[in-house]
Amino acid sequence: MLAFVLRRLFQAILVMLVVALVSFSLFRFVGDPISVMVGQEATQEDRERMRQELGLDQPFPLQFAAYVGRIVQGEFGISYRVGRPVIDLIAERLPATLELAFCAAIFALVFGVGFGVFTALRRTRFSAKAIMTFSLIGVSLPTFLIGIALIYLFSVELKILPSFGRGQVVDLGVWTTGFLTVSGLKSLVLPAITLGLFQMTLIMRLVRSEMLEVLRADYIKFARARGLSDRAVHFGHALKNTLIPVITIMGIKLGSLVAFAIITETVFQWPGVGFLFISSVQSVDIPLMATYLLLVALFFVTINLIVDMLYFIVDPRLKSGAALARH
Amino acid sequence: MREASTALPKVSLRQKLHKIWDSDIAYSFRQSPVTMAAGLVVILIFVGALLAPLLATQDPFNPAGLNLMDGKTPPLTANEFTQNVYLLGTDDQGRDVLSTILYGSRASLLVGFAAVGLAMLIGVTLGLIAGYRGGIVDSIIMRIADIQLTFPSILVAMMIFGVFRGVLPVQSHATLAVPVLILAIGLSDWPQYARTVRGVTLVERNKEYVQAARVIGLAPLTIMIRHVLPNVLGPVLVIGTLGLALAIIAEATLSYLGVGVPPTQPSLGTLIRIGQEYIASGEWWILLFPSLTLLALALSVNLLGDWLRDALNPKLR
Amino acid sequence: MTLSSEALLEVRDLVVEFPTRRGVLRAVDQISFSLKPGEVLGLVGESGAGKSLTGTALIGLLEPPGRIASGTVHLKGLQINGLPPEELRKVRGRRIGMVFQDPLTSLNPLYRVGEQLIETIRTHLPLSEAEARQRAVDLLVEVGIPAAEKRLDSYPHEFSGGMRQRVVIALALAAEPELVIADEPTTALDVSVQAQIIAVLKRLCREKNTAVILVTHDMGVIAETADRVAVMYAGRIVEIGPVRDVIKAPRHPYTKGLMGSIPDPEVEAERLTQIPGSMPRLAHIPKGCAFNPRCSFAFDRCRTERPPVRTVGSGSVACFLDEAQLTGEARS
Amino acid sequence: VSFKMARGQDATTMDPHAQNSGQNFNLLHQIYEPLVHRDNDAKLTPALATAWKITADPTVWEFKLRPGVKFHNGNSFNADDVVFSLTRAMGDKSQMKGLLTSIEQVTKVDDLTVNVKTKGPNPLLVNDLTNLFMMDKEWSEANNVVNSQDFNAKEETYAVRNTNGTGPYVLKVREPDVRSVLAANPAYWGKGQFPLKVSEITYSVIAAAPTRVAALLSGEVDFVQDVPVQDIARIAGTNGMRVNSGAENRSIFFSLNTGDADLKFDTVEGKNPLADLRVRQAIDFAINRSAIQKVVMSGQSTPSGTLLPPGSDGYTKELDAITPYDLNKAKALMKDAGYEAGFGITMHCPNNRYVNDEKICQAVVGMLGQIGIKVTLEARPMAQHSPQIIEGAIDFYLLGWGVPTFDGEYVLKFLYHSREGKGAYGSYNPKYSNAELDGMIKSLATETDKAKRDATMAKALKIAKDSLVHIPVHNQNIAWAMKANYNIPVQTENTFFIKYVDVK
Amino acid sequence: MTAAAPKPEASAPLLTVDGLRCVFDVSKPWLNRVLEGAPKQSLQAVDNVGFSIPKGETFALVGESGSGKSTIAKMIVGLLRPTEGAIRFDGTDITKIASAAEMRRLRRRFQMIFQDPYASLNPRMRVDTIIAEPIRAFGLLSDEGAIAARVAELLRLVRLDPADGVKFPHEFSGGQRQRIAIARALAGNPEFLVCDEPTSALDVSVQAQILNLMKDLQAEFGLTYLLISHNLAVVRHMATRVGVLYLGRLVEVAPSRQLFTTPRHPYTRMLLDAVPDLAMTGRQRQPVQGEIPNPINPPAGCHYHPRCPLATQRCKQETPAPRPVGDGLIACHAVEEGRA
Ligand SMILES: Nc1ncnc2c1ncn2[C@@H]1O[C@H](COP(=O)(O)OP(=O)(O)OP(=O)(O)O)[C@@H](O)[C@H]1O
Ligand SMILES: Nc1ncnc2c1ncn2[C@@H]1O[C@H](COP(=O)(O)OP(=O)(O)OP(=O)(O)O)[C@@H](O)[C@H]1O
Ligand SMILES: [Mg+2]
Ligand SMILES: [Mg+2]
Repeated sequence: MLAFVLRRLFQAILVMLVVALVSFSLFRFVGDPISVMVGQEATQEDRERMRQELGLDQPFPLQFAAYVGRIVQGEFGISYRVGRPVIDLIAERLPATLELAFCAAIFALVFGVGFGVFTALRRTRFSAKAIMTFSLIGVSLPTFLIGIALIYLFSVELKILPSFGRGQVVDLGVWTTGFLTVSGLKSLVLPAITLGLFQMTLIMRLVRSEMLEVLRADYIKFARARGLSDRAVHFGHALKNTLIPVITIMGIKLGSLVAFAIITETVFQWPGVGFLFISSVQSVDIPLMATYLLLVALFFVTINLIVDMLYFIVDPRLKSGAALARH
Repeated sequence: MREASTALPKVSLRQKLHKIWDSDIAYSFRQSPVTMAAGLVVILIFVGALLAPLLATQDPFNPAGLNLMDGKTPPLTANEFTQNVYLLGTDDQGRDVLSTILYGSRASLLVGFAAVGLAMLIGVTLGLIAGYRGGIVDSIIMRIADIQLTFPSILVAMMIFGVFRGVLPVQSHATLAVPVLILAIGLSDWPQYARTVRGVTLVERNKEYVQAARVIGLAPLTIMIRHVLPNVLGPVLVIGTLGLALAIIAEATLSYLGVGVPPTQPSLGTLIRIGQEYIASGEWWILLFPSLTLLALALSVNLLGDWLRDALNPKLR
Repeated sequence: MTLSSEALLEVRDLVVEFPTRRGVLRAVDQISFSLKPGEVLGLVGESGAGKSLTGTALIGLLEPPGRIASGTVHLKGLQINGLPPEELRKVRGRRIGMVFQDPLTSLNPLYRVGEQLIETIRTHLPLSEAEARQRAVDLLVEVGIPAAEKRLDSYPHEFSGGMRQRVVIALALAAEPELVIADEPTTALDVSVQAQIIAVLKRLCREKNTAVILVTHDMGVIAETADRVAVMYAGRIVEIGPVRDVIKAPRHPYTKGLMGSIPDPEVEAERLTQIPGSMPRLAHIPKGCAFNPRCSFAFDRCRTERPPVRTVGSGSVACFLDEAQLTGEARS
Repeated sequence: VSFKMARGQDATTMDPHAQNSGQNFNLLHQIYEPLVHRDNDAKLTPALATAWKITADPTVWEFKLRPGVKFHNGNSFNADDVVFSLTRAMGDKSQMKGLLTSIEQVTKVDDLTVNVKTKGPNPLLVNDLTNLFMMDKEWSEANNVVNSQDFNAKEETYAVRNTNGTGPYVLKVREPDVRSVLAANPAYWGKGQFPLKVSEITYSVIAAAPTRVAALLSGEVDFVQDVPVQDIARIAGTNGMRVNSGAENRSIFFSLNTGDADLKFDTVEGKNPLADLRVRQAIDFAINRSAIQKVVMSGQSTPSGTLLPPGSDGYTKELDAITPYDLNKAKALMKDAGYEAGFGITMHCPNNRYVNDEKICQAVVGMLGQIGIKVTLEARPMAQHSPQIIEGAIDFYLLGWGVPTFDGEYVLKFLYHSREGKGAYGSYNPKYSNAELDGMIKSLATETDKAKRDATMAKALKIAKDSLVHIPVHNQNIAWAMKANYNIPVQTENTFFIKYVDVK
Repeated sequence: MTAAAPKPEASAPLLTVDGLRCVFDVSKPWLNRVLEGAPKQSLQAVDNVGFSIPKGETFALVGESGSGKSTIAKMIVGLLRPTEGAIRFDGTDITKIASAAEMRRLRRRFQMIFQDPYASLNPRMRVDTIIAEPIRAFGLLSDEGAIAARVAELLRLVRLDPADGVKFPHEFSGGQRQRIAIARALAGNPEFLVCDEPTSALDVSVQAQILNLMKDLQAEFGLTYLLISHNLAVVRHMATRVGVLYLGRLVEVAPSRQLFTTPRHPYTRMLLDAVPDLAMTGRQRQPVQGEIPNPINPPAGCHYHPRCPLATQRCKQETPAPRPVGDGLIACHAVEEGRA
């Protein structure tokens, strides 16, 4: 177990290092690193001094090491666009995105798994086929259009849910949350659905096909032959086995939620980091872009780390190292 | 000896066609009205896009051919200034919606196919190598795939656009849009193919027919291409069809985020982006028709992919 | 065959069909047999002859689109085909146990062996958790798993193939069924382990007076274990009878060919008897006797008319050749 | 009552002197106040100054300040603050300094009197002061914001996110690009003079136009300041909604780089096609202004022939004569100029600043295509557009220009005078240079003889118009959409004063 | 064909295997080893195996699953590198061949038939392409017509219709597929065939067909077989000599008849006992005790001692060396000591 965790951790760090390399290259070769640090109006001497201080006259690996060192200490540079430390900008916006991604993930998981199981068990039923086809619409229209359509339906026509923003948020010091107020929770509904719909569809189809596969397995046939009830067979035996291959993929799908939040945040004027990222791309705000990249990677890696642990807990075969190689 | 070779039955084209028609896949296709409808839609859109210059009443790429006064003409209604009538109306720039859809499908299909093609090329090659070689090569390739998975296509595309904006002169932005989209989507989607191909290759590699080929002394490359590759194409095709729909939508999304194809060179995505501004204003046709086209295209491709997945899975038959 | 009152299982004209695009395939074609309590019936025949399907049809686990098209299955007088699913489920496991070929895949890898046992026991018997656990331990002891108490908490992958198959047998016998259907229970195992498994199965069934339908390719296993044997070819039972008779004096030409094909370690023959050709695919079963294209005795009637099953001596056979021809040929 | 409003763009900074931008003033007017302001009817009204006049010395203006005014932090407002604020606005980093170039010195006469001495006579000084906000000297010193924020350098100062004005509302929450919350100032001097019905303002930014409209239609906001023109009819037709519209004091036009010998963004080598007047005329003729008005603007604009909006000093009907759409003439001119085969050029366009800015560009791209000019369109947010204009880095672009002083000089000074530096004369001039015109423009600032000044202005405006350095398209309309229980009339500068808002 | 090849001396065996050893590294990943203090682990799949096969004869290897039969086969055909030992084919040690050209020349002289007729043919290739593959790979024929003719000939050789060449493998039954696999193996004109459980996936009746075919081919072309099987009846029927493997070691090698009539090694006897046979109807067999030990941690001394009724203290400590007994070899202390 420990070795497994360590290896995963090591891989996660490796991923982060590569991402750091990408973001460093952005800094080094696209943006002007000096301007990042001191702002564009600094004098020539300031720049030269800075150049030496930063070791930009040093070989690339050393520079990269220094960059990683700065990142680890939370120094991400200063935004070109607004002139404030990137870390502050992100910290202000992160709670919004994380709460949105969290709700979307829960939505995608609950409905994805639920519908997946349903459509697998009732494969030939009309309702299952209808869900399957309908779910395709979720991946056949761009997210932004679905978002706008939802706004017009639920906000303008039905007037039951807010159309933009986070509603009332509660400031808990380092974290502002929308979970503690009614309007905050209501505001989460539409964006979370919009963001989660795509992943939900994917998870649902994945669960369905895995479940169909598992339902054909010998141990399921044997479980039936033992006279177990349908419930025990479907939810006791089949579902658990289905989830094992599905978990990995779900990790990947959910891990990219933060990145996908860009679109949802634009449509719903959700004050999160994705929104920030859009403006930074438009204004070539390299420090922000680079930091966002790291952030998305970090989120992805963390989710996958958690998923791997989960994997480990669910599948006893892993503990004995029988199937250590996960591919 | 001689007679033996001549005794081999000649298979006529007719028989071949009949065999294809009679095959299980073709049969399951014929058995599913939904799939056939989806196939028809895809073919229609395809032909429409291919023949756009012939079918379209105007070339929306050529600004000289447009008359702004034609703008916002409702479908099948005479324009109040020019008295022109358009089947699906015109957009805010006076472009015939039908023509823009035809041309727009071209851009979308181009991006979709090229991106999926690129992703497939990279993914299948790397997946084959990783699966067949194993060991450290495998580890390296799969770790790279893991890293790539960290970044979904929109993020990669936006990054590339962001960087290009920073380093390249503006004039090139418009011309670069399509290649960058292809590159971005292609680059971010390959791990799926690589993973699948690698998985299948790992299985196939240990099958006895591959060992038999090794005993014969065939070179690894020959074995990979002749023996392993045909066996991985099935699943790859399935991911490919589904990926195609996703790529087309990714293109639309990037247009919405302002980093896609420029509005003067419509793709289905830009058309929808333009149209969504009119969602409440009464000019419904500007949004509706491109959206329906995209929906029909993506839905059909997805349905075909779904069908293919089931049809190629012997266990589901 | 008559419906005998003392029969445990009575199968009458059972037909299993698969509707496909090219017409309906008859995988099991009007087979009939019966089984007395405690009796072991061997079911042999070429791969694809319909042995497994017969087994799964009996316990109502045919996978759609496969279905029992006609015929009846009576268990102690109760017709079990066509029972509502919930009733059928109660028969399964409780009154008919099943053992499949591959012990590797028959057990759910994610649950402990004990969990799977207790779950099965409690589904069918009104026992408390603790009682069920005790019973599970007893069962493992019975099938010869050492340190049963401890092994209860192991996962299937921690067992060897032979041990797993014992667990599977324990599971099949958990609720003391009256009939066990064992579908090639030893094919996936080594020769030495195979002997052990067969021994366990035989011993338990004898002790509990459980009837067994033993599906296998291995005539040796049949010879050693079964009381009677049924030979299937292309979905039909071509011959059924006491095991000694069928092996020593097969009547049906197919049975004869089959017996001749088995290389006998005792005898050193230059060539084996070989049945020319191969078994027809389901979609192309010839008219008349299904075996006729491969049969050296076939005559016109065989090609047009289907031979009925008739009693010959102590067994039954479906062949037009008369008694003298049948036995005479067998002697040569 | 609590008043919720939404706009597509946020103010870029809270520092009142950092940027000369209507966007910012819109919010700042609720918090800070100028000496004199222009009310809903575009009339100059006393704000922090109760009276102003030119003293006997024609170069000295005297301002009488309002007594008893307190800043939000409780400090009282006096002449020191005025001297401080004007000096600050004239500072190096301030982008407001262009409005104050004529000022030589600001002096305190007594606590409530300030004299402003100009370099020459400047009869129009007050017109320049309507968006010039008064800051608290002590507060600025205490918070180290004595100098204005250097906006282009993205300087971050205390004043960027914090305010201390005298205005009717106090900034409570500031989340840039998200929302600002303002509460009524209990100590406001204008209590009793204005309705002041609104007790709290939530100013939300909703960039996506459909979402913004949806927010209004769903009742989540009371007021949307920038309504997409295509949605006006729908909103106006909705029960309980109202749309007020009127001409904005803002002209939309294309600017052409006539100054460079060769252009960076064209396909013509070694030559600048835009330097040729005939090409500019061809472009002028090729633009179908009425089509733009009808189709792109849904009628919400007035085609124009000059950059000076109606109602400003210097405006005449003849000046505003619209160039007729004439393709043949345009083609002939292109042929004359030797560009019968046309040429390629990149047009830069903001996509979030003016009403349908990008669409206007797109329409013009099509129109120019008809005379062989193949235009590549590059649209981007205003935040990137405007610095490049000031830098002179682009050749052919769309711009909008409001005239807060309601005087032609404002247009001439920034858009036609030769470039003299950032924020100063000619800072938005696409490198056009005409010495004669420069002289006339400079003289306008100090000319006190109204008749003479009018004559010079008319001449200068004519020269400017004929130069076609900027090709006018139209004056855009403002449309404000609101719930029907409000009836807020539009203000020509697209700025609105919540203190005037009445609720039904 | 091989008939034309000069007849080698009867005394010179075609294939000689000497001191063959194959060790697999089955350690856990490095990190696990470090953290859990687990040692590096290896699996001796084949341990000091030696035998030789004269031309035209059939040598059979028997043993339970995991005893190393396939590993030996793979080493012989070059799919695996032996850790140690020599494989001499017609006098050349193929483990020492460095040049690819020489390897290729040698390669065509031996071929392999695999166990599973379903997996050993590429499902996407036509049968004639499959059979022609060695011909093309070895460059035996270049003319397409000649290749087609040869393929037809091969198909007829394995009693299939040449017209079947255009079909795909899935259109054939298991027995027919195995024939196709044999045809492919014969396409390279080999002298030596390794048959790794060629019939274990087949039915007895089909098995009889294949075994008869193999015997016919051997008679016709003087082929040499290495037959691998765990089915003793098949081995008895086919082999001239038999080697019995237990956990990677050869415990007994003897002429077929001798082995089946007078098995010496206790394991061989157990194996023979375990075979249920038709004659035993109704008789109660004494099932063997115990199971095959884990090959990663095989018992010390004689691997078989935990299951052996004759085991002594010596068996637990000392590994018995193969000793010639009669016409064969036996590695057993009990036999040596005359206790069995
Ligand atoms: N789902 C199905 N659809 C169509 N045909 C099927 C299906 N399942 C089985 N069959 C056919 O039914 C026949 C009998 O199959 P069954 O599994 O009973 O054979 P078997 O005698 O058990 O063979 P084996 O010894 O290989 O297990 C076979 O020909 C098989 O092809
Ligand atoms: N690539 C490998 N890596 C590690 N261990 C291996 C490998 N290949 C084989 N082994 C091990 O070597 C031993 C011998 O395997 P081999 O396949 O030769 O047995 P076999 O006698 O052919 O068995 P079977 O009858 O099941 O085919 C087994 O314990 C097996 O697990
Ligand atoms: Mg079976
Ligand atoms: Mg093997």
